[in-house]
Amino acid sequence: MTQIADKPKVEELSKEQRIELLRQMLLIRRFEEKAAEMYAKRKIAGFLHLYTGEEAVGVGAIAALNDDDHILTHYRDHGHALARGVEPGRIMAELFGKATGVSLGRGGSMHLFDTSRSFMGGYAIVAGHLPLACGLALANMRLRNGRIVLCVFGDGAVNEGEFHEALNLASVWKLPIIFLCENNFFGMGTDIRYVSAVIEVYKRAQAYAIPAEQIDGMNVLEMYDATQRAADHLRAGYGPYFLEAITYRFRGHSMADPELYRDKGELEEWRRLDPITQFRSQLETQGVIDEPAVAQLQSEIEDVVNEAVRFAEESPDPQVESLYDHVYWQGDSHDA
Amino acid sequence: MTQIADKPKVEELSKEQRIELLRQMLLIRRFEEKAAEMYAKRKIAGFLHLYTGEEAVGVGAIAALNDDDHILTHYRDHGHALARGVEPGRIMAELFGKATGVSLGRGGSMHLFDTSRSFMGGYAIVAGHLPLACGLALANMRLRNGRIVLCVFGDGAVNEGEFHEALNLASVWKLPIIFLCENNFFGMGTDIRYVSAVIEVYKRAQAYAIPAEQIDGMNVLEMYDATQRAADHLRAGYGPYFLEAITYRFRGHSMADPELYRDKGELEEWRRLDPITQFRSQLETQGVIDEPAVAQLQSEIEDVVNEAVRFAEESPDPQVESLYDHVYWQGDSHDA
Amino acid sequence: MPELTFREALRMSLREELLANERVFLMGEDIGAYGGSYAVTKGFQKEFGPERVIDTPISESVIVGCGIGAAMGGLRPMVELMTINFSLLAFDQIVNNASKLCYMSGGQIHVPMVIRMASGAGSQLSSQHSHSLEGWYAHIPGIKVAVPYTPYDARGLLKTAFRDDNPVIFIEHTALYARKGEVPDEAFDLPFGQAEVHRKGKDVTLIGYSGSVYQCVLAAEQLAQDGIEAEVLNLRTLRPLDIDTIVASVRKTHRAVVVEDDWRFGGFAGEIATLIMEQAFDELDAPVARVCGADVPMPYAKQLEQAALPQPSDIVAVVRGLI
Amino acid sequence: MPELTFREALRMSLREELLANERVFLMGEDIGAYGGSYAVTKGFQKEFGPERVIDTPISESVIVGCGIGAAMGGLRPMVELMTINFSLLAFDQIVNNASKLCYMSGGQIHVPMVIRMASGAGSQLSSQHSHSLEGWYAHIPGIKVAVPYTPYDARGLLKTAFRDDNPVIFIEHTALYARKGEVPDEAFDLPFGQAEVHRKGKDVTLIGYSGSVYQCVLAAEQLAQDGIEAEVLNLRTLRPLDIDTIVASVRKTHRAVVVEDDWRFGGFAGEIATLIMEQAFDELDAPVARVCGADVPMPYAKQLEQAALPQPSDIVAVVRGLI
Ligand SMILES: Cc1ncc(C[n+]2csc(CCOP(=O)(O)OP(=O)(O)O)c2C)c(N)n1
Ligand SMILES: Cc1ncc(C[n+]2csc(CCOP(=O)(O)OP(=O)(O)O)c2C)c(N)n1
Ligand SMILES: [Mg+2]
Ligand SMILES: [Mg+2]
Repeated sequence: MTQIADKPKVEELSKEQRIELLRQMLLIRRFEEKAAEMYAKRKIAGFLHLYTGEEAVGVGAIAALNDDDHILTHYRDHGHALARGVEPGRIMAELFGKATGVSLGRGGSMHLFDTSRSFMGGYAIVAGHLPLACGLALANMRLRNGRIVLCVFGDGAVNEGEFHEALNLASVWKLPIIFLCENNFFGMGTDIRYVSAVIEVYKRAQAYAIPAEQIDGMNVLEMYDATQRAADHLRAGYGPYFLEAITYRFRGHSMADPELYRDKGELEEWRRLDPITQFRSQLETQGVIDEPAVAQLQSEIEDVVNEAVRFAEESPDPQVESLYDHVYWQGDSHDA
Repeated sequence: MTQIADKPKVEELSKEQRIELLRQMLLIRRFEEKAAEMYAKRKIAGFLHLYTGEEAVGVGAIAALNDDDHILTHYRDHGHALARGVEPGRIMAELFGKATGVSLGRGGSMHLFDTSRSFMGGYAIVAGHLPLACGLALANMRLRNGRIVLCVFGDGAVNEGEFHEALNLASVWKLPIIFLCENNFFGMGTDIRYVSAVIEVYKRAQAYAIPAEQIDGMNVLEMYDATQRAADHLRAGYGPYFLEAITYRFRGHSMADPELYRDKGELEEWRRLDPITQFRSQLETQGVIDEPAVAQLQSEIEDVVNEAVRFAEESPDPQVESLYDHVYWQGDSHDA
Repeated sequence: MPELTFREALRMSLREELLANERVFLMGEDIGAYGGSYAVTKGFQKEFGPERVIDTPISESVIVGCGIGAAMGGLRPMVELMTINFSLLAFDQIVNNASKLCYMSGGQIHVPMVIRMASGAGSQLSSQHSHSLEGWYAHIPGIKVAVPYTPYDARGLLKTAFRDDNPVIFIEHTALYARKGEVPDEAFDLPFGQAEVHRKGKDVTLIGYSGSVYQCVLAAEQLAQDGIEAEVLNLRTLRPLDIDTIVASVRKTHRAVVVEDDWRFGGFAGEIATLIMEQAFDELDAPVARVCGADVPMPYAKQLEQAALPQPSDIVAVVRGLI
Repeated sequence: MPELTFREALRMSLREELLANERVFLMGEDIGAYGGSYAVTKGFQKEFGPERVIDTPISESVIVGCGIGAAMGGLRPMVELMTINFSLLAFDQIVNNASKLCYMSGGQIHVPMVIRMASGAGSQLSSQHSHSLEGWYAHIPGIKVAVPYTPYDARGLLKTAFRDDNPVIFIEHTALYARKGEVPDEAFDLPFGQAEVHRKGKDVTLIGYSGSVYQCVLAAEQLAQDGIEAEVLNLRTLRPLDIDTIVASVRKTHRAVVVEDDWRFGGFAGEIATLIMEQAFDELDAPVARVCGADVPMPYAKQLEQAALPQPSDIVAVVRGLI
């Protein structure tokens, strides 16, 4: 995938770069539709949490980072992995539990890892990865490698003790972390209003003296812009930054979700704000892209996704003999 | 001990009531000096955390409550127990590890319990009792018994995840809890400035939409007044209230503390603000009490403390046969 | 007797408790509007209202701690921790408060609460969501641990848990929720500390609890085909543990296999094996064997996960080795 | 060889690592200005600066999680958790992240970190401050657990912990810090998974680790007076566990007693006893015995606490029963 070079200001994004943002969102949308299909066919098992509706958040944020900046996210991680450029085939293979998966079939949907792309993983214990972000940022600071950390989590994670401990530590030690909260108003089936004392999540950052903003998570360019602002703040050595992206998930929490807790009306409201349709028509009205070009993009994506499925299908299962591999580290030591 | 009746406004506190506040502070001071003496004599073992210098906080706060309001506190709990009227003899016996101790010698200094006085215990896991306060308050709400909860902890507890989880829950459920933070600027040997993103602790309550104030913890009447304000807020059904009492401990963290981390100068500064001398001279200038009366008070206290030691000394050790008693509940069930 | 699923049996007992005792309330993540991640409390919030069936923030430590406090304050909370995996975040509250308050207060305080949690692996949820750590809870003095296998167990043990005045960890293996079995309509208590002889036999004793009893049953059926009569024990509770029933069976069979989903090394199966050795050493014709989960974080891939879990075939092979 | 205390031996190894590898850093509560609650890191912050020896907030979960992340990011953190009691608040980070990252990332990530914690009871700290839970850590695949007894062990095992590329839980029994023993000045590694035959004997094998080795030694001395020669094993690490040395000793003595401070029921002693049964059943003249802590929250009163802890006299009595 073409990486966006030297991160221009949002208003200076080239035609190609803006089209690339659209392409990434379309890829994520299509990839997950296919994954859902494969889940129905029992090719994929376990939990499968789709990012559908929230694509602009991850795509906009990650596009504003350098390729070697670290990313840590939650179990709803397909979108972030694809936006970072992790190979679709190896992600699909992971969902299929194949030996060729990014995590060798050991992790599954919730635990995508690709350290070669500084994609440091999807985590399934709510807020459990926030402390890890502190450590990665501390290491980057000490090693003076200029890398920053993007740590993505949901509105439900905000009430966990680890959220509190991590934000306090990050602030005290001025750790270069962007805390990105994907506020889709629900933690599983629980409405944020019933469980959060302060529902404007970004305001919680005040308690840690961390600068914070609320952004329209359905707008990919706003996400890009805000994330760049945050990244500049970090790179200038001012410590962490907090972003609350307002978004909505168009599907259930996971494939198992009966969705008894929210009314379809609300869902329809949000569907009108679909980040892909919004951005697409924006680009069309700006004459950046037209009908046929979009069709072209979509057919390319169709090929990528089908190729990913084929690769996953044809890949070998992990060998049962490998069960005990990687319980302990087998590689080289990283110090010295 | 004479309980302060029907909690008048601070300016309406009678002569006797103000003298009682002084008496309680003097008792705590003397009781702990004696405990330190007994510790040196190895009559007391384990950890012993003295409240010396902070007496006004517990005495003022607890005097403003009703006798059946619940109190939960940390391991630095002698002062709170004495202020609540727990028998000095049974506290000393607990420190001695005797069968007549308030916790039958099983708890020691850090775990004083006297449920007959709604003194629900001292806890030794930092912030570990804050969640319990939520539950007690929830029970009080459901049982509509009008009782509120005072939950006391230190500035160091503020960075624990449980602090965050408890304050959020208390706010969302409007639980009648006074969160009283005894800010003595140090968690063991660690200066709050090095570990807390926001050192004005009361400001952290904003993140949970809990009203909060900072009070002079060396001034017993201010403590009384603020706590009464908080209690009124709770009893009116408005939910939790947060108090930050600025105070200082005149002794080490525990008897073991080498105190390498703070300079004596700072300590001397604070000693000038000794809550007992302050209040005493205030009462003297107001003519509420005079030299001989204070001497009288002190000799009475001397007797109480000596009697406590005698009781502890002469009390029997717990029987080794009782080792397995109370691992599981032996009493009646409280429902039905 | 009517046939009910394990889930329905739990629901029946929970409803009865909610109806019978207004001091009983349920709290946990997604137990209300969502209906419970395993649908055990589905519809309860509508029926009993949000004060009796409370949705909580995702804050495991305060959920459990709040339950403890509520129990101290005179209520009888039932806390659902969704799964045992998340209970690790509430571990300090369980170990340092729930289990110790009665003792360290010199018997002044008691904590009558039930903590329910789903446990077990087998549906490819990967390593962070596939723990079977009930053995850890069984290690804690002051705690009781119930591990129902049948719907009948689920109904009776849950009732007993609500009668108990101590903190009870109530384990529900996710593979069991949909399994059916006979359950009487009328309420009944199943005493803690009494194992069930689930299947009679004379040649070997297979000891399981919660989900692993099923592996024992399947193995026993296979063994029966070669004329080996295995006795299958369903422990029902780990703490208190009914060692007498175990030893009585071993005196008869002289051979025992303990089956457990949890990691083998340092797991609870070792406690059972050791107790048998301590109390029936001379009765043993062979060392007590263990068939347990592999000592690896649970992998996602189906073949790997199945290889990591105790299988009936593993039990059969081990039994053959003993006889 | 010079005599050093256990504490001094730890300090020597820690200083060497800080000097030798700039990627090594220490973090924990009160390890800097205060000097460490057990004075192990006293003076280090002055010597190495606040970037190498970092005081943290009282936030166990993020302390450990931050250590894990720092290890992922290329550093080699040594996290001090003050005591094992507080490690329960970081339990999720250890179980769900530290131990699993290598596996669930398919071998992409490793977590080279040392987590030090004081453990054990005996100084009347009451129930919340008197745990000996190293057996729980030993149960977790992906983790290693070092349990030094002598100052020599402390020095050598800590060096090895810093050589290891996996998370190592390093247990320091508080009763040992002031004990002295011979320790070479020059650096050396003590391999994990190799127990020490601390005292030779032929009549019975006494198996201990960390503080409990001392109880075994005292018991062995008493037994020697009645002509019973006890062999004392010092395990040094629980995971990996050197079962070969244990079995070799039992083949010689035909009797074994496992001694552990932790609660007996469901404790690690059961694992050792079971492994001996599994691997040396026919060598045993008597069931493997356990002398462990009483199954109670630790009481404060001295007599009660001593009654709750394994005593040499208990070991002696048990051995007499075996012979
Ligand atoms: C510690 C913990 N508690 C509970 C769960 C179960 N759980 C999985 S996702 C989820 C909701 C999280 O909501 P949010 O953080 O808003 O993320 P979203 O799914 O909305 O993207 C819950 C409760 C978990 N995985 N980890
Ligand atoms: C969870 C936990 N971590 C660490 C400790 C060790 N410890 C005991 S007291 C203390 C300092 C607490 O300071 P603060 O809350 O300010 O109370 P203070 O002693 O100043 O009154 C620490 C770190 C503990 N008891 N519990
Ligand atoms: Mg959400
Ligand atoms: Mg303090």
